[in-house]
Amino acid sequence: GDPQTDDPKKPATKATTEKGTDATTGTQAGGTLPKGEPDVNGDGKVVIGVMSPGDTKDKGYYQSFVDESQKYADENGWKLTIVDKINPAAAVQQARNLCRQRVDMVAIGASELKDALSASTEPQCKGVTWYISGGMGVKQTPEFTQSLDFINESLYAAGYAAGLVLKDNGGKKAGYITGPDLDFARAVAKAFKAGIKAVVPDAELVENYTGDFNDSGKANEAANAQLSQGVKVIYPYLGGATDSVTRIANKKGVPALTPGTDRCGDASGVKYAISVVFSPGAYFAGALKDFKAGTLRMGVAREWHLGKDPVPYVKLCDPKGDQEAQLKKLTEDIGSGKLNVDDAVAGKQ
Amino acid sequence: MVGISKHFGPVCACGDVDLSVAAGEIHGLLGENGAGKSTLMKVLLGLVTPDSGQILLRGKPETISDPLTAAARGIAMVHQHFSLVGRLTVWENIALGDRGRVDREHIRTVVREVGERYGLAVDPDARVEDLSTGERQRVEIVKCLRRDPDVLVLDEPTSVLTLEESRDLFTVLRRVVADEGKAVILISHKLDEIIHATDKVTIMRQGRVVGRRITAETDERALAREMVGRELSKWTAATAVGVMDALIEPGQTEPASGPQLEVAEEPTTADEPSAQEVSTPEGSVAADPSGATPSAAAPTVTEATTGVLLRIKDAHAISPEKIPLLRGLTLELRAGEILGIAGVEGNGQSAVGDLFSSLLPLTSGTVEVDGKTIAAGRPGAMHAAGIGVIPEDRHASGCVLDMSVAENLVLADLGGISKRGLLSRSRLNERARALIEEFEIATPSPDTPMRLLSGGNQQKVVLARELSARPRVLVAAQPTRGLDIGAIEYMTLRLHEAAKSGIAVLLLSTELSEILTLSQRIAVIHRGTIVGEMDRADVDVERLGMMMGGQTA
Amino acid sequence: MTKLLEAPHAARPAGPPGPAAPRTGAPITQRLRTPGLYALSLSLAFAIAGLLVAVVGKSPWDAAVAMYEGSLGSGSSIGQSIDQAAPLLMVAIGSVIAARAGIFNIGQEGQLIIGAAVGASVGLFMPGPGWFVLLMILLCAAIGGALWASIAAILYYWRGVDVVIATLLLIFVANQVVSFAVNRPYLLREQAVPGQTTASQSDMLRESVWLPRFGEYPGFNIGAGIFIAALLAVGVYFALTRSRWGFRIRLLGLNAKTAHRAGVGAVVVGGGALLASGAFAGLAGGAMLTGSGYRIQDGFADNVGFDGLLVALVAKDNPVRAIPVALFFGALRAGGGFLASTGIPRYIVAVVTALLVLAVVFPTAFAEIQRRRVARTTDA
Amino acid sequence: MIDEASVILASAVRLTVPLAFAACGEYIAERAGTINISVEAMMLGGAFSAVLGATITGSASTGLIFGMVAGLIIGFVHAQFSHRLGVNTYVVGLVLSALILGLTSFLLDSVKLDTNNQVNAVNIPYISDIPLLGPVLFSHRWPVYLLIVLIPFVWWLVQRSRFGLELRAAGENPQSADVTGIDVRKRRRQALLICGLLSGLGGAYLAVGEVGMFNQNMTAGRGFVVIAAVIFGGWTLRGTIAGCLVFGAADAMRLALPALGVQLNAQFLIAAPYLLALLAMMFLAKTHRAPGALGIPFVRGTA
Ligand SMILES: Nc1ncnc2c1ncn2[C@@H]1O[C@H](COP(=O)(O)OP(=O)(O)OP(=O)(O)O)[C@@H](O)[C@H]1O
Ligand SMILES: Nc1ncnc2c1ncn2[C@@H]1O[C@H](COP(=O)(O)OP(=O)(O)OP(=O)(O)O)[C@@H](O)[C@H]1O
Ligand SMILES: [Mg+2]
Ligand SMILES: [Mg+2]
Repeated sequence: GDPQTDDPKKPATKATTEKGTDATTGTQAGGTLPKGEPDVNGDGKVVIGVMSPGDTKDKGYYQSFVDESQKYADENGWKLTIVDKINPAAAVQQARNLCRQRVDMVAIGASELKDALSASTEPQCKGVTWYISGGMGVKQTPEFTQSLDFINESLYAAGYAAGLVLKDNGGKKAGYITGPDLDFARAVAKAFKAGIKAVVPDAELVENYTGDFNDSGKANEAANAQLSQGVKVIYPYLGGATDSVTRIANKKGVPALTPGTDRCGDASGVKYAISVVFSPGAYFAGALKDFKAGTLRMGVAREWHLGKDPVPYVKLCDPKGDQEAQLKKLTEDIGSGKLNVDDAVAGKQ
Repeated sequence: MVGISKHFGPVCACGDVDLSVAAGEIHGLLGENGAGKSTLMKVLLGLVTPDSGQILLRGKPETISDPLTAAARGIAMVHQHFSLVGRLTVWENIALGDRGRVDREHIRTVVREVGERYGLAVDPDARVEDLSTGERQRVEIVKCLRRDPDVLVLDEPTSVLTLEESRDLFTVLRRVVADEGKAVILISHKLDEIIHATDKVTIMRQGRVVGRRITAETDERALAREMVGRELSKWTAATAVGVMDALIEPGQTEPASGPQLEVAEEPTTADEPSAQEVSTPEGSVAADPSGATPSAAAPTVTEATTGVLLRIKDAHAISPEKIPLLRGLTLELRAGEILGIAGVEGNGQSAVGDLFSSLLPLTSGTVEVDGKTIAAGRPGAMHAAGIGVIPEDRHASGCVLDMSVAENLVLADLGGISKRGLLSRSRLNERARALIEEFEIATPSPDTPMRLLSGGNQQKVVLARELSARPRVLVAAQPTRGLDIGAIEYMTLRLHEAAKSGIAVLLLSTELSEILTLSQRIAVIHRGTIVGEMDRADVDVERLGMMMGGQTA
Repeated sequence: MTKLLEAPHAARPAGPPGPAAPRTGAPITQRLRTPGLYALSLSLAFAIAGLLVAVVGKSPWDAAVAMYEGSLGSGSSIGQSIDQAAPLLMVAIGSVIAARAGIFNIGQEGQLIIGAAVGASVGLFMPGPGWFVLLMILLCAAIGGALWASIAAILYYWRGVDVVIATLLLIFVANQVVSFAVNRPYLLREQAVPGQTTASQSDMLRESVWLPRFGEYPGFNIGAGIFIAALLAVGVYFALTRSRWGFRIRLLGLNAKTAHRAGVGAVVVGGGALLASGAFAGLAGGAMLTGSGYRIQDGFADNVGFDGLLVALVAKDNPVRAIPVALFFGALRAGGGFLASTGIPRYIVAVVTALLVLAVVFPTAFAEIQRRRVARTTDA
Repeated sequence: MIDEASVILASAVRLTVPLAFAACGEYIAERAGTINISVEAMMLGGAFSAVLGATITGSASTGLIFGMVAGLIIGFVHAQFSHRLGVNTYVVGLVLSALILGLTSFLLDSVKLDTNNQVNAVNIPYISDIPLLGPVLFSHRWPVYLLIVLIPFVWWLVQRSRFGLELRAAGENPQSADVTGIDVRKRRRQALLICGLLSGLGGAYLAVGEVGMFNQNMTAGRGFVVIAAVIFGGWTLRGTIAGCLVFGAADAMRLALPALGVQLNAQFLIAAPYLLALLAMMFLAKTHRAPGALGIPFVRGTA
């Protein structure tokens, strides 16, 4: 019983999609409402199993997922079981294990682990609510809910902010450092670059793929090379190596962007100039709120749009002049649909 | 050394051995293979801890726990198997046994000095792997002498040397003893060496001292008798202990009619070609004036001698390290004859053995059996062509110590004992039992691991396997090395029988006496090629020795 | 080449006949010593693991219970352990074949992932009835593994490049080869939903080519992989001990020169053994592909290659003995996954496994050392 | 142009240094006859312990010592298992790699480590200002200069000292070495200890030298690159260090090239060191001979 057993090459049939504007609303059409949320299995306690493919202490993407849910769970006296660094090949089994721990919800932190959803129809996972931080071709089925954000929106805006910074410091080059050379990482770069070019049309983006999110030694060298080549804004789109790259950038006075979280007021000793928040934790928090209220529906995808929803957003930590206003305008244009980001990224403007 | 005992499991290598050596003498230590000579010396060097006994140096008891202590006490040894590291240079090898800082300049000077003093010139900066065997031994000796030892032990130093090199060595030893008052212990089981080179001799047998003699007051026969423990037929003694003179001047001390092989049960051995030849050399020569066809005296062989069965033509081969092993070796072998290939170790005999074991491919030249060319080096090709081999080192390539005796008996011929790819246990055992009986192999059962058999019985297993495959050619490389007298006799007998039954036998040996005892024709190998050939009857040891040393006199 | 553990014949003192040590009549204390050592070293391993769990503030007892729950505690756990054991056993069988031939293949991890990648291509692109395609997936996975191992074989027999080093380095190359393939849309990469990006993985195989599963789902249920693996283990055991091929492999492994004389070519028989071990690793990859993940991605091998090698080691190169050992390792892996789902960092499992392997090899090695020492002194 | 070259070269030096420390160790281990595949474990353990040490003591330099000790301990365990108990050395290496990866990842989750604690950079006065050479060679964190002393020392140790002589004898021809009175297994154990020490230092340098923090599996396969470097260098120290430089420079190049406007295939580049080592072995196998007894366990009396 797998949800994706029909021809996998066929594009997903569009699931019921909620075009919500308010993250806190609990009233929505479509989907099914599991009985008894949040304690769906009725054992008197609420247990949430969180699955993450990456290190949940990466100070970035994966950590935000856990941090938000931890906060929420602590507030409500729920129990959180975190399983991180899961090999995608072991995702289903891990999900089954969680079901056997009698969790009320299985929350999947990233779409790499989407195969885990196939356990949702299995008897031992009966009644469990499922949540996945979506994207990357997760096909909607009635068994789970997903949150969707759109790389192009947040990364285009991130690029735009970076462009503003570039314009200010007179630079013509931006740097982007990430780990493995993945389709996803390339898409990020493309949107980021388009955003920069919207402000500084003749700017260049230097893309580095070190091969490993955590190999800070190599990421540092990539940063050194970029900085020496006159890169004036740098985007460490990394896991464990993020901070060490930013530290190097700090030393050269080159502004850096965050991969997913708001670290404008960060006290950890590294300074970010732009927070790009597309944090899966924020989307998850929305879902948890609904879950607590008993209104989280399965079978629907909740979309998160820049400019429409509180997250994602892009924030300049130390805005100068009219930078903030410009960024705000862009955000609004994207939110209102005035600017079609997908076309902008594809160069169809 | 007083009351030294050492057991290896059930084997008593040394039992209550006393040995005393005085300064200024060359002391021979004589004994058969496995008599315990090396073990005794290893005790002296601290390489083997004795079960009991004491070592006294200048009357004082000493505990020698390792070679470094031994060196500090003035004892040094040239090992039977070299202890050099090939990829290190000469000076590094010489520094290896020392302690303390490595002083290259000092060692190099010392090497030169020692070399000059004793006439042992070696280049201290040469890599040992590039040196010849003789040079390597020089390095070993320099390595010992540079520490100015009081006692120098040499374990069978001449087995790898040419006659001339041996003589040079003994000259050096004389100088060491005479000029510097050192003591030298010379281990050997070659009687003539002992007679020529030593002042005193201690004879060991089966781990015990059986005699002490002043060399000048004894002779080879007496020594041989003591060493072997019984009165031997001359020929057996000669094979076993290497008295060449006896083989060259036959009939003086031994009644010509005496049986050659004491254990020979079959009367046919009396007609054996080599015996015939040696005991009546004139007759042999007379019967075969051409000299080209050997052993015409043996009637059983004559018909078989007509056709050449095995032929090697202009064979060239190199080692994996690109060192030439064979350089244009040409050889012919007829059915029913025994051809002995004499030569000093390191001159290509092992290569010939390897060639017939399919272990060595040729760079040029051919090997033919019955006119058919065989792909040298291809696994099992030689075996398939009907060439049986008793390899030089049976542990390395003759048998598999961790397989059972039965399995060792069928290694190459699985066909007869298997059906559709599956082995049949019952057939395997049946076959093994038959061979064990036929070849009188002493083993508790066919399932006994080969490892547990004695050396002689291991060799019998190899022989049984090779002969049971009904080969047309049998190559025997050092077939009696490391065997006791009984086994040697058995082996000799079997080889003769094999030749008589029409098998062409090629004997490879570094022991001239073995060659002289067994062969009907003798070829000399030097630096990978045959430098001369002669009929057994025409043998002149001087000439043979010179040929082995490379002179084509 | 070296054998697993150390070559048993090399362990005995050399020199001609005579058993090295008196085996009979060993005092009872000595015979009890090895089991005692096992108990001691295993409990030490568990104690260290427990300590580590306590360090992170979790209860070692709960962890132990979770390990039990996840591996043996219920029908489905047992099934899970058995499923995990199947590819381990396949890898181990291959390792045994190579080791018996005197070859140490250490690159199963790479051969496995290459096998799986080949299998995935077949499964995704070959038309035909499910059972047939499944067979072809397994077959081609084995061939893929063998081909990958053949690189090391060629390097060894042609240029003398050490097998251990070559197979080791080829693991890293294999990982990149597969990474390349699953990142290229024209090769194995997943078909993208328009407007969305994809992970570095292949599409999922269609259900008709999955390995059949037996049993009732939430309870005890297992995939067909273990049956294939166990059958192969028994078959290889008989082939090694009873067939001419096995005899030749053994001969080659024990004495290559004698083998050569007897017509056993190192290239054919030894190279064949290396290829066979690659094939078994590849087959393990195919079984993992069709048995659980149904698609291939970066990190697919998940240490199964290395763990399988260790199974062979602990089973002392005996394919039948490898069955229980593989089940034990499978239980560890299954229990470990379950343990992780209780929130204890999953790395503890890797630590426990490693400690257990050391605990298992220690007593035999130690006994061997003792035996040798005793042999030296009693000889004396 | 000069600037670019000097940036790439300086980066190459930084990427080479951790490899070079460990490679000196691996070189010694292999010359003594052990193919030590637990270098990765030694480096990773060294990296973790260094950061742990730096966190505890507050001094990154003390962290280096912690790293070396960790490497030493791993080397000790390896040596005891493979050259005393006689367990197959590859198996020990594999197990140790798994153990240390697991242990460091596990402990990382439960210990709070400093995330910004680096040893000091030392710009050697005057000469660090020389164009090109200055920034490439004389503007690094201080352990880099340690390497400049270490390499000749290792060379001397192996090629000229008594210990090295005995070590090489143990790796080339253990039987002869044994007869000469050298304790072969002991020398091999000692070589593994040194290897552990130096590999631990290499990992420690990576962590508290270059990066200033520890991430899970941060050595990311460098240990295997080190093994490749020794092979690539044909078991000579020169060649080994050259191998490290080649691999370090190749990495520096590939990381710098995008900034210069060139993009190469990532997977191929990551596989490159391993492919290079394989090619080196293939083509240089005849001239570059491995130590005679490399990878062969020593058992007395088996000649
Ligand atoms: N390490 C050992 N283990 C077991 N048995 C041994 C060992 N070393 C020697 N022996 C046995 O002890 C006996 C004496 O051996 P030793 O080497 O001293 O003889 P040898 O007189 O030097 O013979 P050769 O002339 O062949 O060199 C032999 O039977 C031999 O097999
Ligand atoms: N770090 C160094 N410092 C000084 N000289 C060196 C160094 N490395 C190599 N050499 C020189 O190179 C020569 C060869 O050294 P290397 O370490 O490469 O030898 P090797 O090839 O490993 O040794 P072997 O010849 O025993 O195999 C030495 O004699 C020395 O002159
Ligand atoms: Mg509940
Ligand atoms: Mg001897």
